[in-house]
Amino acid sequence: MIRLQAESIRLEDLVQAVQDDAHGAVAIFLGTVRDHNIGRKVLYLEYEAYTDMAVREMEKIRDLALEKYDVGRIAIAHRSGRLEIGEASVAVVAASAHRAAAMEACRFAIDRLKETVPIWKKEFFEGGEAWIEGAGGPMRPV
Amino acid sequence: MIRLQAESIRLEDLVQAVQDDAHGAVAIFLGTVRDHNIGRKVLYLEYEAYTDMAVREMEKIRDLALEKYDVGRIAIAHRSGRLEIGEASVAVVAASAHRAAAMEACRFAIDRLKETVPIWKKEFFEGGEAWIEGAGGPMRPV
Amino acid sequence: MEVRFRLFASLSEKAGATEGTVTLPGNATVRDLWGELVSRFPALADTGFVPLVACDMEYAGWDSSLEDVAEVGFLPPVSGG
Amino acid sequence: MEVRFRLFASLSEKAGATEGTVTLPGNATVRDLWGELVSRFPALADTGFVPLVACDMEYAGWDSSLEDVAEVGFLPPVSGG
Repeated sequence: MIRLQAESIRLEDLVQAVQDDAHGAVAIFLGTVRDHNIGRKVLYLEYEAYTDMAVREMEKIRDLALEKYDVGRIAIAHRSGRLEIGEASVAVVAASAHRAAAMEACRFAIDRLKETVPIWKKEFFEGGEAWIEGAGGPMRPV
Repeated sequence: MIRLQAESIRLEDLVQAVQDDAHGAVAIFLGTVRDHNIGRKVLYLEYEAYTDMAVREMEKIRDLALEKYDVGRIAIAHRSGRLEIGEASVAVVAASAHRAAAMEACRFAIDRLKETVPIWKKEFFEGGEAWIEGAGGPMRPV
Repeated sequence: MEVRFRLFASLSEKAGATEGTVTLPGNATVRDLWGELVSRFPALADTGFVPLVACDMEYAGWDSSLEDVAEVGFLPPVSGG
Repeated sequence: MEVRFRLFASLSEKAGATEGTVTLPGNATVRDLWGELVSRFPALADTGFVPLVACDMEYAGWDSSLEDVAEVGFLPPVSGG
């Protein structure tokens, strides 16, 4: 299950989507909106996405993780639009027969998501607003 | 939050217990009962614990993880009694400001739990039943 | 040939546009398209970073040919998650 | 001195007991307590593994003194999770 969604992320739905009786180890990463960043008090965030490409990139990450790690299923959900403090912006869930693979696949997927998936965060903080620009990772041309 | 409980593990409660606005990265490991093990069809499990010591050992793991990793809070829940296929037997949840620490703390805690917490699993499979005895880990005297 | 462009996040704010089309010679590259966009939206001359490029939603380089490419996206370094 | 013992999982099944008390000389060790338990519950002579030991709910060694110890647990290799 790959989702770029305006609605709240429901963790139970994602766990349901990946878990089955043969894959008992489930690793989850959940990113939620923090109330501070580089010393500023954050009020809320807005996420913009290159929608179709973002979904394709998330599908690629899932497929690559399934290839690299001995996992059964992977689900990735990312929010779009406005998010309040404490809300989940992203969730990655990986299920496998043994725990190491699930945890490694989960980590791989969230690390890669932050490098390749075309989504941008705008931070609205006390006294202003700013687009957050990532490091860009290995894909960034020089 | 450390719990050895006869009731179902509710993931949302654990996430609620560790997450706060300053610790936006939440790593979760969930172990659920698989329907097979070493080639046998598993029907259900029963967990026995040295209750008070198990809680103490889980508290130690939490404290050690808080010391070793830059995490805000950690919650651990383990079931006791009879578990059906698909039910969660264990959940470890770690929250931190940045994702690497949460994921590393989560992994540390589940790995250590499986080595040190005095809980035993009895497997009821087609045609018999058997106590599962762990590798014992580094604590095992020789 | 005619190519559709997409701008995102700070790039679309700077340009005051999210998308449009540009007509270019047949042997044009992504770099030529960008040059055209900088003429059209002078604020893009100073982005503060080298944009990422996607041709038909696949990451591509600045010297990629635009032949058979319908849409080119210019992306700030991503910050999802 | 009197020490309480606890047996778990396959050990309690073998012994047919989960707990009890044993009276031992003042300088006794965990090993002495185990020897006493094997006499009382001969099935414990063959456990298939070396039990883990906990003195007052802290992991301890087989040569640990039982002085000031109220409870000793003998544990199969754990299999929680």
